[in-house]
Amino acid sequence: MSDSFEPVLIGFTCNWCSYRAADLAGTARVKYPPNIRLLRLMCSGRLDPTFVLKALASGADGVLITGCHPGECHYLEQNYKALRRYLLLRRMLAQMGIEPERVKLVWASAAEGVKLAQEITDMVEEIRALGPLNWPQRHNGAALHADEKAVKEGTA
Amino acid sequence: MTEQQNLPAYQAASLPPFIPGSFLKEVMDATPGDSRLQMCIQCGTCGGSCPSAADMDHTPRQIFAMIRADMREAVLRSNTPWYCVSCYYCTVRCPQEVHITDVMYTLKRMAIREKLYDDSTAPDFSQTFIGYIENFGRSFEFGLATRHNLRHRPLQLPSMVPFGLGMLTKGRMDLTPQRIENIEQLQAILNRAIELEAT
Amino acid sequence: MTQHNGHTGQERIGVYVCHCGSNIAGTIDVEAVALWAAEHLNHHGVVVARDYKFMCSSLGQELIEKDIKELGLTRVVVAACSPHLHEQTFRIACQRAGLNPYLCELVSIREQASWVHTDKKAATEKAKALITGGVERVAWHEPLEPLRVPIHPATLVVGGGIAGIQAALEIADAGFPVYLVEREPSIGGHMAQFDKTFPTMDCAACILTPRMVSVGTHPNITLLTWSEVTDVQGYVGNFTVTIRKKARYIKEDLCTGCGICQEKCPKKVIDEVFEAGLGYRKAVYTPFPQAVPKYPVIDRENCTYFQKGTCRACEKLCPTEAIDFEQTDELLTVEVGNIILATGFDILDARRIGQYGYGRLANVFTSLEFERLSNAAGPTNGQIVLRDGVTQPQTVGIIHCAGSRDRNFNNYCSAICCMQSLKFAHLVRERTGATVYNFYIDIRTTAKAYDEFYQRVLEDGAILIRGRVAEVTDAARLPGEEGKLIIQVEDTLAGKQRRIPVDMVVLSVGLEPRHDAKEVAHRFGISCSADGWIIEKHPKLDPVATMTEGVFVAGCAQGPKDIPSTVAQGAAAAARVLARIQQKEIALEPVRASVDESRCSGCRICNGLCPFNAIIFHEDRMVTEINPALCQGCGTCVAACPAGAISGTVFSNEQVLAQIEGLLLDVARRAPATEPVPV
Amino acid sequence: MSKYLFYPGCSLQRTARPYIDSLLAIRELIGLELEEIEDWNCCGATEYVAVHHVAAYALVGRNLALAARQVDGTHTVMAACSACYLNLAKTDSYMRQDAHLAQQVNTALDAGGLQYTPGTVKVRHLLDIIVNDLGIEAVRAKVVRPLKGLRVAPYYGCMIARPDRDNRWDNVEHPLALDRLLKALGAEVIDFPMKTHCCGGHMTQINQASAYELIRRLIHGAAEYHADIMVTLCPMCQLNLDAYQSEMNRYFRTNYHVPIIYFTQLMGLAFGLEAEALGLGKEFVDPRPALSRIGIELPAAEPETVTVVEQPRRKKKDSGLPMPRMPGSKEADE
Repeated sequence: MSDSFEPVLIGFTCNWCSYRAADLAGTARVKYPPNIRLLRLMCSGRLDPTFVLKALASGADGVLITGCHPGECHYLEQNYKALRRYLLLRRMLAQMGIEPERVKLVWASAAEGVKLAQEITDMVEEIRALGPLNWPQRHNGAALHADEKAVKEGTA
Repeated sequence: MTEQQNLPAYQAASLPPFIPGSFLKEVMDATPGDSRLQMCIQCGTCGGSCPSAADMDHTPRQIFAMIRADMREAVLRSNTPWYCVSCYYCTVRCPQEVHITDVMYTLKRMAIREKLYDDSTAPDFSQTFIGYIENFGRSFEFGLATRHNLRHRPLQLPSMVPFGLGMLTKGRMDLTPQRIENIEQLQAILNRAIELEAT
Repeated sequence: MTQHNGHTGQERIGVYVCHCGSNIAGTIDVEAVALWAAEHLNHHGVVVARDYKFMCSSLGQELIEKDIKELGLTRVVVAACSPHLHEQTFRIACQRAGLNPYLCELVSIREQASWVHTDKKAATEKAKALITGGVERVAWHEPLEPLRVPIHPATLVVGGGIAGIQAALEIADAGFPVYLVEREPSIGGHMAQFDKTFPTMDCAACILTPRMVSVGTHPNITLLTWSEVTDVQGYVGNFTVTIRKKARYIKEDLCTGCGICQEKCPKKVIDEVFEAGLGYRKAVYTPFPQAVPKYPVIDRENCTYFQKGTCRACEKLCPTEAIDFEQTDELLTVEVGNIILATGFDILDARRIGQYGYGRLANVFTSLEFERLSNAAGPTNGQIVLRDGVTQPQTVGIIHCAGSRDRNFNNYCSAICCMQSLKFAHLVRERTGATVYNFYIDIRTTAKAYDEFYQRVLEDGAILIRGRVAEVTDAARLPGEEGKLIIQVEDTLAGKQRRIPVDMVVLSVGLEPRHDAKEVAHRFGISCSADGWIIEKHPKLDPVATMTEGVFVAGCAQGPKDIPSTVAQGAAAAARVLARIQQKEIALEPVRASVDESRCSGCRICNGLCPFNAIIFHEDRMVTEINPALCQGCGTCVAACPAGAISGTVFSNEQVLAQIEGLLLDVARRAPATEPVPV
Repeated sequence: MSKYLFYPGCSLQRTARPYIDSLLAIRELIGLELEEIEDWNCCGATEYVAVHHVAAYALVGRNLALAARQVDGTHTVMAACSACYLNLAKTDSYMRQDAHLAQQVNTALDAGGLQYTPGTVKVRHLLDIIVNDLGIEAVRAKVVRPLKGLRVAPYYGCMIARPDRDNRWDNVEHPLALDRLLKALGAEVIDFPMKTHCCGGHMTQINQASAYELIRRLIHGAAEYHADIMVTLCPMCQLNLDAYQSEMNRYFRTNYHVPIIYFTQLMGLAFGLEAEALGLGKEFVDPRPALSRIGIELPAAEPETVTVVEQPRRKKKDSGLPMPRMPGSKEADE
C-alpha cells in the first residue's frame, strides 16, 4: 500500500438481500474499491450495536450496514429495528466525539449489485475524505459499554 | 489502490486499454465524455437515419469500421463528417448509445488540424465563423456570408444579391458586426483554452 | 499445488484456498495467500494451508478429507466462491471425513474480491483479511444437527402457459397433487395465440390443445383460472399460499360451456389480451373456443349490467341458470411443499419506439398482432390483410430486434425474434405471395433445425437486408412512395442508405418481464435481475432453482426463450420438485435463537421483537423462552438482549466479534491503546 | 410571473428579430419574466466545436459562468434558439460527466476571472417552459382570436428534441408539445411526419444541392399535407426554409409556397396582438394570403389569388381492424 491514507471499512450484510447483491456484483464483475471487508449476518436485525463499536475499536475507519429495503425484510420487519438502532447509534457516536458519518445504513436488494457497489465506492471516498478514525482519549471501555447498553434499551 | 473513477468504461475496465496507440483510442480520447465508439455493432442505424447519407462517400457506420481498421488518412479525408448536419438522429437512435454526432465533430477537428480534407468549403466556413466570434464575441452573418461566398462561390454571388438585400431591407441583417463589451475577457479565455488543447 | 505446514494450536484448523481456474488466481496471488496463512495464522490454530486449482472438484474435496483424517483437523476454512454456491459441497466433504459439517466455514474471495477488484496486490491483502476473519470465526463454531422438516407432497404451479402446463402434468402424472393457478380465464398462455410454431411449422393449437385438456381433466390437478396468488408464507416443504379466486359470475357446477351467453351478449369489446387488440370479444367470454376450462367469465368493467344496472341478457338466456351476478371473490388457502413459477412474459410496448410509428401508422403491426392475423381462428380467419380488414399487402417489411439489443429499450437479445421473423416471412410468402423484406442486425438461428429453416425461407424468396431499420414513415419523398410506408435503412452489406416502400410493416418486438414481475417475485421471496427476469440459482448448473429453497422457475419468467426450451424447463422444474417430494423431508440451516434462563433478567425487551411469535414470556418464573419450531433465526432478539441471555447458533456474538477481530487483524495497530469494548 | 434568465443568442439579434419581437410581445400575457444574461457571447453554433475542443466548451462555459453570477430566485436559463439551447445544455451536461473536461474549461475560464460549477444552472428551451411550466391552459386562457381553419405544420427541427439528455419531451421521434400548444390556439394541426427532420443546418453555406434537397423534403412534406403555414421554433430552421425557399424552388423547378413563421408569432396573433408588434411582414415567403383566409389581415396585404385545394383527410374505416390505442391520444386531439 502507498503512503497515502487508505481507509478500511467493515460492511455488515444481510444473508437474503445485500449479501446476494454482493454476490451479484461479483458475478457481474462490477468493480468497487477493495477497502471494504464484508461479513454476513442472517438479517440486519441481528446487528448488535456492539459489533459496530467493536469494528471501529479494532481499526476500522467506517462501518457500512446494509439490509433489505423497507417492506422487503425476509423476516418481515426486522430491518426497521436495524434502522432504529442505527439512528441512535449515530447520535451516540457523535456524543463520543466520533463523526457519525463513519457509520452508514443503506438498503440493497438482492438484485442491486450495481447499487451496492456504488454505495461502497461512495462511502470509501467519504471516509477517505474524513481521514483515519482517531479515538478520543477520554473514553474508556466502561463508558462505551454503558452507552451501548443505552442504545439497546432505547431501541429494542 | 482505488479504482479509477470518472473514466469511460473502456478505460476503467480491468483489461488494459485496447490496442494502445490505435486510431480508435485516439478518436475516443479526443471526444468529450464517454463516446462508447468501441461499442459499435455495425447495425447501420446511423447510416439509415442520416439525412445526408446520399452525399457521403462513406456512411457513418463504415467510417466507424474504418476507424477500427486504423485507416487514419482515409477517414480524415472522407467527406462524411463535413456532411453531418448535427441533427442527432443517429445519436438518439443508436442502440449502443454511441455519441455519433460528437465523434463527427472530433473527426472534423482532426482533419482541420492535419489539413486532411479535399474540399475546403466546410472547414473554411467553420473557421471564418469562429474568426468572427474570436474578434467580436458574436457571429456576423453578413460578413460571414459575403466572405464565404466570395471565396467559394464567386460566380453565384450575384444570384445571392436578392437574398442579402432582402435580409438587409427586412431588418434581419446588419452591415456591421456587434461586439460584446468584455471581448478581452473572452479572448483570454479562448486563448487559454487553445493552449490547453495543444498540451 | 503447494503445501505449507504450520504448528499446532488449540483448534486444528485447515485453510484451503481455491484458484477457481483463473477466476480467483487471476487477481489474487493464491499461493502467497496459502503460504501466508500457514506462516502467520499458526498462532490462531491453522495447522495446514493449501491452495488448489479447483477446491470443489472431487480431488479438491479429497484433499480436505485426507487432511481431516491424517492431520486431525477440527475446523475447516475454504476460501473460494460464495457460500450460496458451494457451502453444501464442502460441508458434505467434512461429513464424509467424520467432521461435523457445521464446523466448516466458507470465505468468499471470488465474488467479494477477485471479481470486483482490479488491483492485484490490494485484492490479495483483502483475501488474507477475509481468511483471517474466517479462521477466527470458525474457532467458535459448534457441532450442529440440521433441522429436519417434512415436505408437503402438493405443488403450486403459477402460470398456465406451456411451461406451467408441462410442469403440472409431469408432477400430476407421477401421482402427486398440483394446484395450477392462472390469472386469465383460460390456460394456454402465449402459445395458444400463435398460429404456427417454428421450425417445423406445426399448428400451435394442434399440439397444445390436447395438453390443455389433460390439465383440465387430470385427477391430480386442481385448476384455478381467473385466480391470483396473493400471499405466500412459510418455507421449503411447508408453504401456506393464499389464492384469490376472482368472481367469474358463472356457476361452474352448472355451466356446460354451451356459449349461448357469449353469442347473446350485446357488449362488444376490443380484446387486448388474447387477440392482442386486433379482434373483439364480448363482455362475457371465453378467450378462445378451445379454452380450458370451458366456463366463461363476465368482465365486470365492460358488462352493461354491472356498469348501468340493466341488461342481464346472458342470465335470461342461459339454459342452465349458471349466471350469478352476486358471486364474490373467494380466498383459498392451500398447503404446498414446493412452488414452480411459470409466469411468462409481456411483449414490449411498440408505441415506445417512436421511429417505427406503431399506433400512428395503421399498417404497422406487432408480432403478436401478426400471429393473430395469420391464425386461422383469428379475427381475419387467417387472412393476412392490412388494417382496413380487406386489402392484401403486395410488399411486407419485417423488422427484427424491435426494442431488443437496444440500450434505449431492452439491452438483451429476445432470443426468439429471428426465428419468429423468418416464420412470418415464410407465412407471408406462402399465403399471399407478397414480396417480403426482413431487416436484421444478425441472424441467430442456433438451435436444432433452426438454420435449416433460415435456408428454407431464403428459398421461399424472402429478401434479407442486413441493417437495423432507422425509421418507418408515410412521408413520401420519391416517386413510387406515395401511399406506402417507407422503410428507411442502411443496407450495410451494400453500404448504401435505402428507402423501401412497403404496404405492411411487422415489428418483431422484444420480450419483456411481466409488468408486475418484481411484485410477484417479492411475494415469493425471490429476486429479479436488473432487467426484471427472475434470477436462477446458477445460470448454468442450476437453471430452474432460485435462491429461495423450494421455489423453482420455468419458461420465459426466467428469460426469453423458445417453446422447446420452455417445455424442457417446465419438465426440469417438475423433476426437481419430484426429487424433493420423494425425499419426504428436508434439512434446514440450524440457525436458531435460545435463552439462557439463568441469565434472563425478565426485562421483556425482546418480547415484542419477534414477528413469528416464537418468544414466550413465563410470568410465573419471570423468564423468556424461545420456541425453536417457530424461530426463523433472524437474530434480532439476540442483538437486543441487554443481559446477553439470548444466543443464536451460527451467528453467535462470539462468532461475529471474533470474525470482526480477524478481519481487522492487519490494521489493529491503528486501534486505541486501551481496548474500549469488552468482548 | 415566472422569472427566467434569458440567453437570446446572436440570431435573435439579427436574422430572427421577429422571433424575439414576438416573444417580448407575448411574454406579459403568458406571465413570463426574463432577465438577459449580461454581456453574453455567441454559443459557437455547430462550427466552433468543429475546430476547437476545449475552446468550444469554454466559449459556452463563459455564458454559463455569467448566468451563474446572476442566479437569484431562479437558476433556469432559457434559450429560444435550438442550437444555443443544445450547446448550453450539452456543455453543462458534459462538464458534469467528464471531470477532466470540466477542469480544463474552468482553467480556461480562470484566465477571464470566471468559474463555473456544472449543474449550477438548468438550461431549458422556451417551448419547454411555456408548455411545462406556464402550461397549455394559461395559453388557452389568453386566446381571443382562435386560429380556426388554419392548417399548421408543427415543425420542431432537430436540436430541441435531440439529444434529450434530461427527458424533457414525451417522445424524441414524434414530440407533441408544440402540437398541443397550437391546438390550444385553435389551429388545425396536421400530424406532420417530418416534424423533427433536418432543415439543412449549415449546409446552405457549404453545399447548396444538399441543403436544397433537405429543404425540399420538408416543404414538400408540408405541401403534401396541405399545410397553410409551417411553424418553427428555431432561427436556423426559419432562415433555411423561408429565405432559401425560392432558391430551392428555382433549383428543383418547383413552385412551393409554404410560409414559415415562429410559434410565438402565431401565439401573438391568437392573443389578438398587432401583426407589426409580432415582427410579421419580414418573411420571404409571404404568410398574408394564408392568414387572411382565416380573417387575419396584415397591413399592406397585397391581394393574391390562392387556389384552395380540397384537403383529403385520412379516411376513418369502420370495417377494419382496431388501431392500437395511443397514450394521451385524447389530449392530442383537443
